[in-house]
Amino acid sequence: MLTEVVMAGFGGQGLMLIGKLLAEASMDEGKEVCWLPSYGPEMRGGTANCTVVVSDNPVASPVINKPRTLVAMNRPSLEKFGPKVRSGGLVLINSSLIDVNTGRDDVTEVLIAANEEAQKIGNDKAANMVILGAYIGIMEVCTLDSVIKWMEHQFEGKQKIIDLNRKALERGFELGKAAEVKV
Amino acid sequence: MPMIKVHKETCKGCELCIHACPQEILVMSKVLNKKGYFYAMVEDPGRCIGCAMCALTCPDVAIEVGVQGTRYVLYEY
Amino acid sequence: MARVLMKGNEAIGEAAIRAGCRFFFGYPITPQSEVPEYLAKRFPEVDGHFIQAESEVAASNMIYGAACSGTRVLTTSSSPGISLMSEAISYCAGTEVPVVFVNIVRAGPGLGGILPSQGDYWQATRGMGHGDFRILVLAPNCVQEAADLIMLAFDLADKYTNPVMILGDGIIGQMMEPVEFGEMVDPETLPEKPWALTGAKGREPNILTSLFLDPNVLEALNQRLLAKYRQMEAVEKRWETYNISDNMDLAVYAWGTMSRIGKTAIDELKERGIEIGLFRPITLYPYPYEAAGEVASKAKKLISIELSTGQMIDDVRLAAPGREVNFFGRQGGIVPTPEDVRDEFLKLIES
Amino acid sequence: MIETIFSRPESLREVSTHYCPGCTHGITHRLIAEVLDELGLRERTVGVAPVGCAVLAYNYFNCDFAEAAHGRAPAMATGIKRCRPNLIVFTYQGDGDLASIGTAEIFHAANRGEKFTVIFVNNAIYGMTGGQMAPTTMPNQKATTCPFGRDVETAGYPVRVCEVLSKITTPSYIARVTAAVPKEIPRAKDALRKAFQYQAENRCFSLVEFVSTCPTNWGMNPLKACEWAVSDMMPYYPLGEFKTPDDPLPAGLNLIEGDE
Repeated sequence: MLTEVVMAGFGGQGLMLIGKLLAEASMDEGKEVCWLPSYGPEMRGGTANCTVVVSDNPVASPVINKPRTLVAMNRPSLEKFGPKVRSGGLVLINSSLIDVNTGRDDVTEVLIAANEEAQKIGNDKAANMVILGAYIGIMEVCTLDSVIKWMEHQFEGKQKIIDLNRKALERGFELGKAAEVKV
Repeated sequence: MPMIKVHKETCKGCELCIHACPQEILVMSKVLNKKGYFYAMVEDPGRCIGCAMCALTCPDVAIEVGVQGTRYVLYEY
Repeated sequence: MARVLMKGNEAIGEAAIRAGCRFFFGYPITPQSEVPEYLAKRFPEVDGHFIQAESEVAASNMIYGAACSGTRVLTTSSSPGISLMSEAISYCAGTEVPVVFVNIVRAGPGLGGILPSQGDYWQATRGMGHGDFRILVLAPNCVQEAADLIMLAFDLADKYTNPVMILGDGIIGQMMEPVEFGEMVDPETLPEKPWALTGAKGREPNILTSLFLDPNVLEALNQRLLAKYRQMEAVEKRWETYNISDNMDLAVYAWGTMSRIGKTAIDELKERGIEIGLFRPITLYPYPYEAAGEVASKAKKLISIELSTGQMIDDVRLAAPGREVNFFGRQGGIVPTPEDVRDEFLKLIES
Repeated sequence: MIETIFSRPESLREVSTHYCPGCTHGITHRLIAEVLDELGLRERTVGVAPVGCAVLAYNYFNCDFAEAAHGRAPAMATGIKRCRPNLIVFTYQGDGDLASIGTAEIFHAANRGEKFTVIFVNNAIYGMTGGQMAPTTMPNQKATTCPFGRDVETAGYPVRVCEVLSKITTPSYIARVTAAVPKEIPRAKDALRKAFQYQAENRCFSLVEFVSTCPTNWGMNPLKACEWAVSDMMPYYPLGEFKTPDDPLPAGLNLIEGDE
């Protein structure tokens, strides 16, 4: 098993965090993982993205030009990374903020209204958890339980946030399963 | 009686002690030491008051001061 | 201890603590600032001491002083900062005190950029300050190895009373990977350093200096240092090979991050029946020339891939005299993708 | 029975220095050594030598010593003192070392309140390299790199280290003394004693500046040099205590209360 994902959006959407949770949960289940952020001026204000590689074997290159999967949380991210996804790959689009698609017919696109779903649960800020849940639901890189465990670890002592994020992850997971996509 | 001793081989002949001595009892030698300097000598030991000003100003710790009985202290050191 | 997911920079900080280091003097610079940030937070838990210096010049001289006092001490920086530290590195080498420096290299020259680079290879292995000296240079290619090499670096620094440098790049510093740390070393249990400045109680004063005005005394120091470097060359060479076989189409030479990009390209071409082996020096000084040369003898063609305009290639040429050594690299902070590297390999093999 | 009331202190080695005849470095060395003896600190003292005339100071003191890079003695001392807080650490620096190349290091060591002692020897010239202009060279004073005298239009005015450092908020002990005037020598020793005492009590950073002479590079005999220091330097570099750790902090500081 080898999965690469680029998680991209604007700064503050929590992309780095969900990438880290994916890596931690997968590590916990015995996988080899690597998380690489974009860093530097890019971090300030503009877009933020990270690449996560999950594999059964030691991760060779941490630099991924053509990821198998993409999580795009805003339009500039989709435009930047959409064309790079490998043929046959998956693109997860936050349809709350993005009203276009990749325009490609060789990748599978799944639309998740992450912000709206998060608002329904109680807070727009949990949109990142919704889309992470959906990603796990589709890709089955690791179990939802592991992700929840590491999310709880991340927000230790902040019960309100934990509760909100758990709901968001579970809702996203449902949506991912319901999409019935095989990649 | 106070007494000062100049280590002539340690002396570099700077003459600072000569000017520091309130009793003006130090003079320079007429011969060189092994380093090639004229060195300070006590000309009139009987007039030493043991104030140690010569030793205080000596950059080379070439002067030792000993006292037996009375001495005069010019500055608390 | 279980594996934890950590940034390379943080793992470097934690590994230093495990190695018994309780003092860090440093100055922020991208992309290594997580090291001082991590230690500033973590040190109070282990009775450690962090100081943000006024400059890299000061930081490195604080390290120099700390090393003279006989304690394990660390500083980290990135290229422009390391240039400023080169003053103290030379003094540490001349005074023969153990220090560990980390350079998370960024692209240069000058202020350059903040993205990953391997452009400080020459500086680290050839020109890390004025005077006639060498420092041990260790180059990790993953977070686990960065942690392991930090622990090793402290031991080597003490063993040779010499500066040791960990040479990484922005990716090694910023990337998160699982890491498992070695046993915690209690600084109290480290061997005594009788030469250290601890107060001359009941012994003759210790004097630590790199000033030797008598040319004969200085030459004797140079010769003693040389003997030390020969000893390092004899026993401290470390390297890794990957997919080596007797009749390879190509042998790839790479260090640090580039070796991993090379591996992915090698794996891909292996599926197409093309045999490529990889040689990765872990010690950049002393460079494992013999092992590198042996790999060269099994390959039709040779290439060095680097995040520079070609620096390690000089050592590959020394390892394989008479052989043509090809080169592929990107600069300015651009990291070639495995596809770029693969295409370069193919082009070379087919030419 | 003759009682020796003045002889070589234990903290000073039985060797002849390389300093020129009449150079006040020798007096300064001796005063430090006497203070270390009197306070019983020799066996836990580490000195840090500068680059400059005092580069070989470690050959003269009978205690552990390190040799710093030019201007970096305060950084090196920071490293030593922070690693071994029980040591008594002092740096010995000249005007080029401290007030030119090492300005950042001394300023920030003082500002951090490093608990070590700095001996600053100001003789208004670069002695070891042969009489070039120092940051403390007097206006119109000739030196080999200002052969027509220091031009304040292009070289600025001499740096007054005590005045500058005493403006730092962090509590410290800052004093200027001289060994060029016999009756001032006891006062110089008092200042050194205080400086080391404050350090031993772990109270504050301390710096004692010595207005010193350089007969060789000033081109004067030692006595004349002492007179010149008095007539030409001291009006601009007045002696005295500039700051003590007991001075009140400036108004307007909102100190955050600790939660002890």
